[in-house]
Amino acid sequence: MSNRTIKVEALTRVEGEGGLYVQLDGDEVRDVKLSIYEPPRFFEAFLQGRKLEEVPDITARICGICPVAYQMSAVHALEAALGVSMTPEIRRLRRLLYCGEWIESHALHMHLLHAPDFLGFHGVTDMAAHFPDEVNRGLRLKKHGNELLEVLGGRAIHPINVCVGGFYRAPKREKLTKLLPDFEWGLEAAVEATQWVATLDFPDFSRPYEMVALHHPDEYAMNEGQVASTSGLSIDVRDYEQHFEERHVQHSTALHSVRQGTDASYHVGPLARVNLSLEQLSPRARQLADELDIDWPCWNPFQAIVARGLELVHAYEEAIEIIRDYRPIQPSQIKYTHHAGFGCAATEAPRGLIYHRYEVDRDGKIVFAKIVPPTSQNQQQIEEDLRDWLPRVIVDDDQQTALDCERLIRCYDPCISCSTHFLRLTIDRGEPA
Amino acid sequence: MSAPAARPKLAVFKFASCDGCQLSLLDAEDQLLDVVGLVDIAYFLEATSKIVDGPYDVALVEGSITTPRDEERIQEIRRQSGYLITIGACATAGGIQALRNWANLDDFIRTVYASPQYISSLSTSTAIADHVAVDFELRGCPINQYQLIEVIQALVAGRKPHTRTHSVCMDCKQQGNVCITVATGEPCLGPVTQSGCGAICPTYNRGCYGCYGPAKQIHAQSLTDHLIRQGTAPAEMVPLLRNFNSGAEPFRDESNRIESLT
Amino acid sequence: MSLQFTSQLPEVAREALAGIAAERTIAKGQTLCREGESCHELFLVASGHVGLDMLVPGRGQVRVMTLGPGEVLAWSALVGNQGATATGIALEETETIVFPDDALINLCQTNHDVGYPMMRELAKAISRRLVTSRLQLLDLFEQESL
Amino acid sequence: MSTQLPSECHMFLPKSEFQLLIDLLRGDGFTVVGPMIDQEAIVYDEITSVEELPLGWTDRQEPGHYRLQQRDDDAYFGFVVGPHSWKKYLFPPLTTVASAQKTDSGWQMRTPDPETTKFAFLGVRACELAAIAVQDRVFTGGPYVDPIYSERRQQAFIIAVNCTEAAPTCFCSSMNTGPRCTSGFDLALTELEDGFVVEAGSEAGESLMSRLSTQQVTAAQLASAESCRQQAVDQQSRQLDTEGIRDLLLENLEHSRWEEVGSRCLGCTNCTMVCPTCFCCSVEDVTDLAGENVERNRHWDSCFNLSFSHMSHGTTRNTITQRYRQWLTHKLASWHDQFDTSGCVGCGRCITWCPVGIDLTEEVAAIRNDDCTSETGGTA
Amino acid sequence: MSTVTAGTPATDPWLAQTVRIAGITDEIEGVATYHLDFADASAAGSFSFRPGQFNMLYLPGVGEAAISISSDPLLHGTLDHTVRIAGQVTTELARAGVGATFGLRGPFGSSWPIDECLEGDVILVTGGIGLAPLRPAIYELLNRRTEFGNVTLLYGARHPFGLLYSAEYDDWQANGVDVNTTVDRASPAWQGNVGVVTQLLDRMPVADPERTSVLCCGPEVMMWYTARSALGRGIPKERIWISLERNMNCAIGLCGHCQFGPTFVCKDGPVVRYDRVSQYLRVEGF
Repeated sequence: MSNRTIKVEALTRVEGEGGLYVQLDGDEVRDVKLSIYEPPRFFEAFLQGRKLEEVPDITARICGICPVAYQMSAVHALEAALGVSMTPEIRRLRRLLYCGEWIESHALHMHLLHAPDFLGFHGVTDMAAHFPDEVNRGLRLKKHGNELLEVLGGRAIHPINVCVGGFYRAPKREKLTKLLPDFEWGLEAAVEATQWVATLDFPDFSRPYEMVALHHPDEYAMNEGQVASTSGLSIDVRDYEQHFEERHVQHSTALHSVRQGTDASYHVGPLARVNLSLEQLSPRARQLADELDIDWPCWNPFQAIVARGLELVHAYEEAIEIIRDYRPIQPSQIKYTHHAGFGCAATEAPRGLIYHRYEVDRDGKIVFAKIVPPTSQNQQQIEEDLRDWLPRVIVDDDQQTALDCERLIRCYDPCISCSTHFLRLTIDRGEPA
Repeated sequence: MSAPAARPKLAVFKFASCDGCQLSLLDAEDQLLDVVGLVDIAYFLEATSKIVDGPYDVALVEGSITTPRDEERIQEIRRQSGYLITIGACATAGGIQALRNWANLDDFIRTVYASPQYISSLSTSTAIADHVAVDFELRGCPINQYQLIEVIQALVAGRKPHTRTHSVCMDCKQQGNVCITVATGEPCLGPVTQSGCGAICPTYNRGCYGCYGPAKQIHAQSLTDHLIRQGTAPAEMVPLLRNFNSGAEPFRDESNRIESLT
Repeated sequence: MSLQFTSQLPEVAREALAGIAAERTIAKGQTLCREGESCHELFLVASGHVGLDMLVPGRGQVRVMTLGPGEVLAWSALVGNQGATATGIALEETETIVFPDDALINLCQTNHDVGYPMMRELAKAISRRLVTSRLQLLDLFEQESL
Repeated sequence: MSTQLPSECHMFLPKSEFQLLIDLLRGDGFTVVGPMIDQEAIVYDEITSVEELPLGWTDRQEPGHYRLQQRDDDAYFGFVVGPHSWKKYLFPPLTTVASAQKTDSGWQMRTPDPETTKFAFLGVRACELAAIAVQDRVFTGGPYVDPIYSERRQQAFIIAVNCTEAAPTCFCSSMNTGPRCTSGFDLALTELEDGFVVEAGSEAGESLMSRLSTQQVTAAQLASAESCRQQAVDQQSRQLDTEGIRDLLLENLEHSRWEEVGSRCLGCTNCTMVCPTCFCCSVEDVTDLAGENVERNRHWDSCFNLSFSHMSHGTTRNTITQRYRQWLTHKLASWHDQFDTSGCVGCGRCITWCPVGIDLTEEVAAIRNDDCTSETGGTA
Repeated sequence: MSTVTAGTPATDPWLAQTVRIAGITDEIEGVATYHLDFADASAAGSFSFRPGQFNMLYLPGVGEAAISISSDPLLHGTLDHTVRIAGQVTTELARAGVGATFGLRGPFGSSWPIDECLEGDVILVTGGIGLAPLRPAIYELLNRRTEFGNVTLLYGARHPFGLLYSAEYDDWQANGVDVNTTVDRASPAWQGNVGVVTQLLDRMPVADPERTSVLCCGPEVMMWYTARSALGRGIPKERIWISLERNMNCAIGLCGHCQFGPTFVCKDGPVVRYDRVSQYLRVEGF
């Protein structure tokens, strides 16, 4: 059994479709490829010539799981291009919308997509029979996120209320305050959920990551902040492309983000955020972080599920606070005039930092668009993790080995649908390179 | 009224898409466990790593056909599936990525990719029904989870799913909304767009952008002619009709017609 | 007796026609005309029923219509004899009024006071037959049988 | 029409005392519904204060066009009619008419609990009073009474307001429904600069009027009210010739105009949704996933929908042209056979709110101008 | 019909009563007769109908279908509906077995004008499933046989095995209804008439057309041509009655679906006098 190839034809419990192959020579890892066979959809290309007002609606369609992340990055980048600044009220409402997406996405991933790995299930369908309370809690929390998205965004998937300049219509106060009883319950349930995931059986696997996330001195960064890293980087988002590049790497069919001028991978996502902004977590989440048996900063990717839990608590706590203080805002949309310009923005999608850059012409049409989603940034990191991880999990049973690899991949909650528009790939499913 | 005893074997397949439509099933939080109890989920990568080989009684197909490989894959899925339902605008009309149908694919590839030779893609993005026979189409970008549940319920009960085909306007007015086009002049595709979304855009003070595709029997030209007479530039009408359902025939033809006028 | 066909004819025409007509009782099962063969008489059914059958290879004789009182058959005798288009069989003892073709054609050609009304009534009868055939074609109860 | 009513029937309500009207109604347990500005239009919604009324606003209406505009005075009711009508309260867009539960002994059928909300409508125009009267006939005048409409209607208190202006889309004079409010109200107001001339139309109205801080009306106020009302008459420019209209339409069912308007009509249902008399609806079942708890929900429907005339073996009205013809001939012609009245009250909503500005008065005129029965006397 | 007021199950027009399938008779392919009992015995006692009327059969969760009553109005113990599988409700009904319960609202609509046929001849012309709404009329004519002149049934079907209630023809014939059948498509064994049903009307003797009534039920085209034939035989237009079919949703004239010009088919019909609707019958899509 010296030379063998382990293939995962289709990664499951991730968003979008991808596969994995691993080539081994004895116990030595020869090749690891996270292969993504999502077909390209050319978003940056067909955005050219569209009105900038359409961008939040169109980019939302890159990903049905985290459309808000695309909308938020797009509107901020376009507002930067137009020189529009937001009122504090609109800014808070946007954070509230993002809280909805974090709650929905984190609850989904923690309970339905990732927990089955630790508990030995295929998915929610079989897990529900043994952990009905946990599954039902996950579903309820997820629903809260969706309800918030519906009130504020019109619908949970591809919300329609986000626009350049703010919102098409500010929600009525009663519609938001109606959510409060559920959210108060949800906050407690989120705390319980986090305590629960913290007790899962984590492999002892820490990695010397450079973790990258937005950081803001006054708040837990979502829509704004410096791009910071655990290695001491702290730059304005306008300088993002001077520090990070998308690169074609020999062994992969996919484009990987690496630190500019090096081959170094980096890690984005909830673990990066918590590590960089632990002190900005909401009081309840901050306290919980201390109570858990985890030393922060944490370098174990499997414990990203706990970081998600903390962010879930944070999102609930912040949402409740914003809703309590909410008064309908007027105007809900800041007026602007079209002029030529360019702007960029980064926000924190549930899966990590997402970067958009646009150039617009004087008629408000898109001249150039660049979108870097979180999963592309994590891709090289995932492959490097797997190289390290594989020697520990290689067993004779290929299926078991593959399963263990998948578990690691799922720590990143990869969103492959998002990644595709930038991937260069040839479809070569199942044939080892 | 007894439903057929056996639980239909359900598979969920994905082509070029954003995953949002299959997420709609997971978004049916209150009914999810009941729904999965009604069917035997045999293939649903987003939700479970359990994979059961075909044939399948029911296939839900998300996404459009954009690669040579997917052209073949959908044929195989058709062979494996008893009842094939397409879900969402990508699967029913080619999706937003069907904008390539009006462009030069090579230009598109070069815009996005530094090494175009690696890209294997068709010059068009087309609906599933352009390739294989489809038994039922569920519209929307994204689909409505309640309609999806109705479809599953109907299949379990062995009846034809019931989704309504009237215009967005009827839902809009029943919610007490004021017609945005009449009251503000903003173009709205509501009169020619199929119901299903709950008229959310007009409810949130903006014109409908047609994400449920054309309603049955529409006179798109009457609407566009009127909007153009009222001051909307033809150049603005084209992208309005050409977004998430640009490949749906009435929208496609009307956008082509207006484009030829400009 | 009052038959739909003759009741519309003027008295003069009826009398003239009576001069060339004969009553004939057709026994059950007897053939009045045969598909493809020349027929030299026009029949008007007075009572009883006549089946019109057509030969369909593989299916045999197929009954396409049943005629009853007031209906004519074998009109090819009057409009030019190309051979009967169906076989007419008496389904029971059937009373008919029979017109020999040469006498009938001669009468109609020489006496337009008879010929025109006669042809008009024949046209009406053919029109009725056409309508019923169309209704048959429409297959109105098709959706009712699964 | 301009007959002077005896002045003792009328009182004068100063605007300073106007709020009391709402307070009294609310005190009597009514949910007061009135006009207010929302979504760039004057709509009907619950109000608690006169402050919420569209003070100083008016509407500008044309076929397919509506805009709010500031007035140069402080009139509360200085507008015509908006996209909403009172039918949404009496004949709600969505209601449960029955329910069914599966039990061990089979299906149990239930009726919904009676409606307990009592509505007071503030600002009902003459054409809207007529529309309510039309729907009264539809829902309560035949062999079957709709319990939902009937309950809501019996509890409703109606405060009419006389129009003092007309929109270019109004044609109530043609339909003999306005602009003067003559019956069907509990109270009727005519707005003057500093108050309202109030008239009671029922005992309930009289009783409420007696509790208002009203003053004796002066002859000058009465004259002024009359001239305001006359202004609405004089301003009305649109007309619908109703002479023989039933036969005109029903005898011209194959008129080429139907195809012409059918090609413009979007089939979008907007005209039927805004129409204050359109009553088409559908009942559909909504069930839980197990199918054991079922609600029969009635929602507004429209003859413009393809599915509306659907039968198991086919659809009766298969084209938009046929559906437009159905709507117009029903509204203006066969309604007379069915309910002994026209279905149209001349409010003009279907003209204003048609997204492509189709105008029924123009369609009728086109058919009348080219009445095919008058030329050929029938079809071949 | 007297005004019905809201409140009790018996008077709320929206409220269905629960019925139970007491028996099912398979008639022809795709058609079965459901014999129904009321779950509430008092409802059974107060239920009566006139021939030609229909009920709304309500399958909770599926919907309602208007189905004419096909049993003898005098036999209060039985309530029969002959149902053809066509839409969702009837498909679902076909899956229900004896003992299943569902809902029923009715009876609704107008009835055959039996009393207007007194002493004259009656011709019933029908096709296919159209015999079901006429069967109660046949029963009533038989029950009161002496009050009428000749009673003739002219019945057409697509093919011989599409003839409904064929087991009863002998009985009807023996009791004074002249039963004449015809089929559009003959089978080899078929000895009867071939051709459309209007042909039977064209050639049957009509002794006293002025006092002859025609009751017709079938596809609209068939009824139109039947009326043409009847008029051709001298039968007055006021004596021709047809039964219309439209999309009936509420059955009480409140929903608008079933309109046919001025007629609400659910409450002014389904049985209507021909001359009152004839001008609209051949208007496409009306």
